[in-house]
This record gives sequence, C-alpha cells and structure tokens, in this order.
Amino acid sequence: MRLELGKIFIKDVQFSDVTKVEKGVLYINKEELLKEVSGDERLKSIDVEIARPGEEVRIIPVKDVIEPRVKVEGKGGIFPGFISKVDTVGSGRTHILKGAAVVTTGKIVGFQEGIIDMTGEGAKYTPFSKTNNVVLVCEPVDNLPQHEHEEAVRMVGFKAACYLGRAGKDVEPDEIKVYETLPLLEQVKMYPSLPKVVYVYMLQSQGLLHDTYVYGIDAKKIIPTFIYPTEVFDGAIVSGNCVSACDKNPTYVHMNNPIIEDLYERHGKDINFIGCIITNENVYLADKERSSNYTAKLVEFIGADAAIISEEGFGNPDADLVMNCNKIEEKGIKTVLVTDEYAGRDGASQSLADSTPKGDAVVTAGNANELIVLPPMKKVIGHKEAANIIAGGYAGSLKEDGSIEAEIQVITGATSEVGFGYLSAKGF
Amino acid sequence: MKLKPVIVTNNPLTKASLETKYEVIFNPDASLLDILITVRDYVHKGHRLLTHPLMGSIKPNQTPYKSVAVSRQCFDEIDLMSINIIEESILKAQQLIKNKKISIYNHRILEDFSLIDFDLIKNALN
Amino acid sequence: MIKVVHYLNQFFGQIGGEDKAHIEPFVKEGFVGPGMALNAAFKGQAQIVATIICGDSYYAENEEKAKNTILEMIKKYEPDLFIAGPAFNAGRYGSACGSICKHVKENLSIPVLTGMYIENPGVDLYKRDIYIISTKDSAVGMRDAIPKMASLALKLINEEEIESPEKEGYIERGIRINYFASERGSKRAVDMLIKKIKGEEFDTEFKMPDFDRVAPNPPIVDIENAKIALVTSGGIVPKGNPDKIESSSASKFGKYDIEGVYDLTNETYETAHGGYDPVYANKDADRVLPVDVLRELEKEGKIGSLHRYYYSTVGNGTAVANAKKFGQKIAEELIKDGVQAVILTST
Amino acid sequence: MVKEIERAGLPVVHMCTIVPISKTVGANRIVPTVAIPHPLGNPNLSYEDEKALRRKLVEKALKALQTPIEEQTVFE
Repeated sequence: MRLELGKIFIKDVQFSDVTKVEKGVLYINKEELLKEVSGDERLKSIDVEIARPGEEVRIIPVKDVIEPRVKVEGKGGIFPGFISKVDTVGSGRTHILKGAAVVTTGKIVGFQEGIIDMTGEGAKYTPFSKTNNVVLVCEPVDNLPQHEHEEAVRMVGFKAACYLGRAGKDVEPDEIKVYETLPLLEQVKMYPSLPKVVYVYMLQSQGLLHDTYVYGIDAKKIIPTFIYPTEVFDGAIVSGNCVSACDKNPTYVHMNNPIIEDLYERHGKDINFIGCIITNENVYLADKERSSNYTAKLVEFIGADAAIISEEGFGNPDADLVMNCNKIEEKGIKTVLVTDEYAGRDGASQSLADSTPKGDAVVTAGNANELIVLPPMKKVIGHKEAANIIAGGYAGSLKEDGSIEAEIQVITGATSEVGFGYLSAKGF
Repeated sequence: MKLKPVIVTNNPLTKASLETKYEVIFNPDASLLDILITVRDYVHKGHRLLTHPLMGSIKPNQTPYKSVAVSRQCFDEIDLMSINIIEESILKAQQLIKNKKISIYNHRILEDFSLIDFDLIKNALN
Repeated sequence: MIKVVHYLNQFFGQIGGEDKAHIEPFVKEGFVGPGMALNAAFKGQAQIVATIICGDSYYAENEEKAKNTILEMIKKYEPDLFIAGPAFNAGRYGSACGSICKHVKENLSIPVLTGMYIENPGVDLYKRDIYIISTKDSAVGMRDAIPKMASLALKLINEEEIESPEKEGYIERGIRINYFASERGSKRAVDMLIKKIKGEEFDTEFKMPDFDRVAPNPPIVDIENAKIALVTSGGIVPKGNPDKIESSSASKFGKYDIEGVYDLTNETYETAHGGYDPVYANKDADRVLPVDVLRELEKEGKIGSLHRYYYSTVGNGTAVANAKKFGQKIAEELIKDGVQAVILTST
Repeated sequence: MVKEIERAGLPVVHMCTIVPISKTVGANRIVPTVAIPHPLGNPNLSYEDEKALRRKLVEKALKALQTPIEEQTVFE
C-alpha cells in the first residue's frame, strides 16, 4: 500500500467570504463552515473562533483535535466509517493542511478537562499551541445524554476537518512525503537482512468517553488485527476519548501517529517496518487475556523480531501494557514500551499501576502529576470556570486573576503515550 | 468460560441498573478505597477478579465511585493475576489519594462520575 | 562562615572497634578522623565546628533516644549543615547515618548529607529522604568520597540547583522530574528499539521497580540442635493486640514471648491483619503461625529448640522501606540471640 | 522482610500461598501453603487432620532449610 502525503503549509487562518488556501493562508467562510457542520438537532448552537500561535488565548475544555485532510487520489475518503464509506483507505494521495487544526470544545460532562494555551508556560506542554486552531464551540440542547453529546461533538469535528481539508484538494503541496508498505510476504523479501519490526498500537476502549473507533467500529469489540500503517494517515482510527487530556490520543495524533512516522524514517535503513497490530484495552480481565494472547500471537505469526508497544491511559491499560510486553518478550521478540507516569506531585510514588522485569526498555512521556501554574489569558474560548472542576485541577484552581494551578494532566497532549511530544522524566 | 459476577460498588446508579440482572453488593458509605479492600478480601478467599479495579482514566483521587466485578464462584486456588492486579491497584490508589485528596464536587459532577463508572462496568460485563 | 556538625561512629571517631560499639553519643569540638579531610575539602567556605561520636550498637538499639540526644547536641552549635559518615558498607553505621540525617533535616530544616556504598542497607531506607553520596564499599574510598560530599554539601547550603545523580555523585532517590528532551518520544522509542535489536547498550527512561535478589544462605546441617525462630507477616498477636500493630501499612513489628506456649487458641491469640478474612486465623492462630506443631517437633527432638520470641507484623500495604527496616532489625536480634534459621509465614 | 533476614546471614524458609509473590519479594526457599486466610490450616478438616496437614507443611519447611540451593527454589 502506497500513500503520498501532500503537505500544504498553513501559516495563518482568517475568516473571509470564500473558503480557500492561498499563499499559505487558510481563508474560511464561516457561514459555509457552520452550514456544513450543523444539522444535528442535538446541538443547540455552534460557533467558530480562531486561535493562533502566540495569541493570549486559552481553549478550555478541549474535546478533540483533528487535522484537515482530503483524499485526492485513491480509494475511499477521510474518516472511513464516519464521514466516508468504509472503503479501505491508506493508498493514493492525501493532502494535508499542515499547521491548521480543528479543535472542538464544549462541556460534555461536568468535570471536563483539556486545556490548550496558545502562549505562556502551558503552551510548551501542548503540541496544539503551534497550530492555527479553528475552534468549534458546541452547545448541546438541554438534558442531552452524555453519549449523544459526545457523539454529536465528535461528528462536528470530523465534518469541519473534511470541509476545510477540501480547500486543499487542488492546491500544489509544499512537500510530498511517500510512505509504502508492501503485502507482508513481499515486504519481508524487500529487506531480507533487516530486522522486522511491528508496531503494537493499543487503543483506549473502556466505555463511555473512553472509546476509540476503527473504520467506525468500537475498538472494544475488535479482536487484535493487522493494519497497514498508512491507513491511519487517512483517519481510519479516530478518538471518542474525552478523559485524561494529557495522555489520550486526539484524532489529530492518530492521523499523525509519530511512532509510525519515525519507524518509516528508519525503514529500509536499520529496520524493516512490516506493519501495525491494533489492540484494545478492555476492562474485563478475560478480554485482556484474550487480546494480549492474540496480539502476541499475531506479532509472532507475522514473523516480527521486535516491537514498539504504546499504551493509552492509566491504571487499567498499564495491565494490558505489561501483559503485551510479557507475552511478546516470552516469544523471544524484543520490545520497547511507551508510556507516561503518575508518580505523584512530588514525583516520589511508583509511576505505573503494574510492572514487569521484562519491561527493560521504556520511553516515558513524563510525570502527569507535575504541578503547573498557567498564567491568565486575555481571551478564553469555551468555559473558563471548567478549570475549577477539571480532572487534575481542584476546587479553587482557577484564581481570581484567571490563572490556573493544576497538574499537567489537564493539558491536551502534555504526556502523549505515542511520543508525540518532547516531555520526559528522569530519576533524581 | 464466563464466570457469574458479583458486583461490589458504592455507586447507586450501578446498583439500581444492574441489580435486576446481577448480584450487587452495595455500600453507599464505602469510600473508593473501601471498595477496593472489600474486593481484595474476596480475592484472598479465592474469588477471581473479573474487571480491572482501576478502569477508566478518571484517577482514584478524582472520583468517589467504584464498581468492580468478582466471580461469584470461590475457587480453591487463589488466582495470581487477580491478586497482583488488586494489590497493585490498592497501592496505586493509596499513593494518589495521599498525594491529593478527592475534591468535593457538586451534584451534577457527581452524577457524571457515577454515570461513567456505571457505563464502564456495564460495558465490561456485556 | 558556614558551620558544620559532623557525625561519626566509634570506629571512625577513633574510640575503638566493636568493643566500643555500645558507647553513648558525645561531642568533641572541631573535627575528628575523616573530618579533617572533609574540613579541608570545604576550602575555607565551611568549617566543622563539632563532631558527634556514637557507638553503632548503641544507636541501633536505642534509636529514639539516641537521635533526640544527638539532636540536642547539634542544636547547641546552630549549624548550617549536618554531615554524617561516610559509612561505606557498614550496615548499622549506614542506617544510623541515614536515620540521624533524616531526623536533623526534619527538625532543624538544615541541609544534611551522608555517604554510603550502594548495597548498604541504609541506602534503601533513606535514599528518598536525604542525599547519599555513592561511595566504595570500604574506607579505601574515603579519598574519592570526601570531595564529592564537600561539593554537594556546599551546593545544598547555597541552594544551587542539584543536577543529576551521575553528575553530582549521589544515589538516585527515585524522584521523577520532568524535562524536555531534544527528540520527541516516538523517535526516542525507535532509537531505543534499534539499539536493543543490535544488542547495544541503551538507557531505559523508566526503570521498572527493582527485583533485587539475595544469594541463598547455606543450609542447616544439624537441625536437631538448631534454634529456629518464627516470624510472620500475617499479623498474629496476643489477644488485644498489645502493641497496636496496624491492620495495614504497619509502622512497627511486635516481639512476643512464647515460652511455655504450646498451642495458640482463640482465647490467647488473634490477627491484626486487615488484608484477609480474619475469621480463620482468629479461631486458631496456629493456622498462620504453627507454634503447636513446632513444639511437638521440639519435644520429639526433630529440631533443637523453638526460639523464645516470635516476631510479627502485617505484610499488606506495608511500605517496602518499612518492611526492609523490620527485616534488618529482626535479623540483628535473632543473630544476637543465637538463632540459626527462620521460618517466615505469610498470608 | 524475608530478603533482609536472608541478607543478614540466616537461612529463611518462606511459607506462603502465592508463590510468584514470594519469588518477587526475593525469598529463596519457598514452601507453598494452603490459602491466604489460613496458610497453615484448612478449616474444612477435622482438628486432627488439620494439624497433621500443618505438620507436613512444617516438616517440608524444615527439609527446605536443610537443603543446599543455588537459586530460588520451591519445595512442593
């Protein structure tokens, strides 16, 4: 499967009377965008705002972040199973408005979380302070059940990203990157002397506000399966996960999965990157056993010599991570784990809820319990009082001057467990 | 082999919604940690843990609610995985709670926590 | 001038060897023994004003009393800094250095520092609380240790930023601190994987909790004459729990005389353990602590004797550091009492 | 605790129900026991049978103490 990613670099986003990309600027016709995303009677109102890097703007609470993309050539469309039909994606050509992002906001549950600061201390922790954000502020009708609310807002984000992505369909990209993975047997033959590496991609799948979808299907219902890495670049995996802002994978991060990108960087040089195995993180222990057995079996079955395993979340997923690690290492296949830590505010507690001596190679995205003070911002998009009831914050965390004292777990993408960010932690 | 569950909970919504279908041990006055300790006692006696005690991304020092399923059947052999998971979960929960106690939330937020806890256990059992 | 008080044991304090291990703490003005080199290493920026010398056994057996007496002695000098040791691989000395440093830090709020060999039992007990310079396992490492201790001590006093354990030479305290790496996490993971595949060395960014092992001791040859002790983490205590051992996260252990006890009954013994259903143990504590059977075996001459005391604590939720400390203290007493082997029961 | 006593030079036999946990805490001589609430007993047996069971386990422990070992060993 061969996919060309055409990157159109976006330096600025502005409202205009026509939606188009010109000289690196994304112009948006707000009315048309609103028309495109509206129509869901579950939402009372939708508004659009723009937040640019360096502006004194805070977005809170953030639900999801999505990258505008469009399919230019090849089968299917972006977000199969949601916006497009369930054709297999990941081949042909896709254009990306690189540097632009759709951000959805709205209080889905009372304790919502997720902060993006466009400047100041907090901006260092979130990757989305560097993108030009088109923020969709969604307000539900009264008494809308949480499931429905989450789904409605999720769809608004996907629609907006596709609508904006279409503006780049006929634009000549600034950069084209080609990714290719052959059918397994051919791929193995292509670099016979290089070690075969697989990526074990664990998806959050515990239930309400903790879900991930693959081609429209709820990941808790899958058994682990094999996918071509390029499928994710077309939005085959999307987030319905609204809890734990720091280490959940927003849809944007699934679409730009950095482990897949960086494995491709060494593909054909040091390793033979043969594909991805997606698996889930269920609550029922028998499901965990089944999924980890199945994952280890698949890793062995396709003949991998080594694997990177990434998890999503805390607690329950730590058990899946350890089970996957143990069962894969027991087959003589080398692993590296990617996680983050909950070592307490003083950093002195044990970081994970489970451990194994086989996990001797671990990359950490940092301690999510670290305290941070976010300075006041001139403008707040969303609900600033949400800071008081934010997970990782606490009553009184929103100060009178508008500053927020909280743990970095409130910041969207701060401790990405697929290694999207630069944060790490060291033992002192 | 699907084992018949007993649900240990302090969540009124879990009780109300699941008691018609399952055996539910409900203690509204128990803290999250009390629930975990009750579950541990079951595991020590030979019951198996069916669901992960730290399910969900809401940390044990953020929500007051907890629902956990253990097997109704008590086995002669103690299940190692069950014991590992429950003991590690208790340690982790204690650490986080010690670090930063549960905040007092208003009624609306409590309802949300309650709903999520219930939804996760419901999904796990279905 | 920065005033420093230094702590030494009887040996480094030049009082004597094991025969003097019972001496009570006392003060000498100025520096003593290794204090001379330490004082010189401060290069005039700080000065040892007094040295406190205490016997290792005295400290170990009278920890509460010793640390308060010593604290009072230290207070008089109003020091800016307190240094103990280095203790190298001396176990009791290391534990004393750690214990007194922690106590001084908590009560006087001044920087404290000690030095030990990584395997000194004092390391695991106190590394989270205080800085411990990593030293060699014997006093030949003195020359190495002193400049590191002086340098870190001055940094602590001047409230300079303390860098990584490797740079400063202290033993990692197990405190996780965030920093921004130069590469993103995914690239670090791929790089680590390639190194691991190639069999090259790599540094994991997070060490799973250590699974440290101790080599097994040789077996008992003459069990018919051996004195055997019972230890339990199952919380068996005389009825009423006289020492009030906590049902979980125990902060202490109990030592109980079982002379003349041939059977534990529900009228005399119970469990303090909160971790399991206590009904069975309360009904018959022999189910956790097999005193009845061992008395039989003793009578039949199958073992030499059952030790007069048994030790008990509660295993669950007890901090690793506490469990270690209990283990060390219990072992020390057992050896002193001539015990040759231990049966440890857990629930 | 078991590790520290061993470290101090005394041979220890660890009698416990969950062998893998005993291994994790670093015990070298391990004798598996009956159940967590009653490691050295079984309330379903008569008093005499229970005591005989306990004696068997303790004898196993004594045997473990007399056996030279190189690494963690479980005495079944």
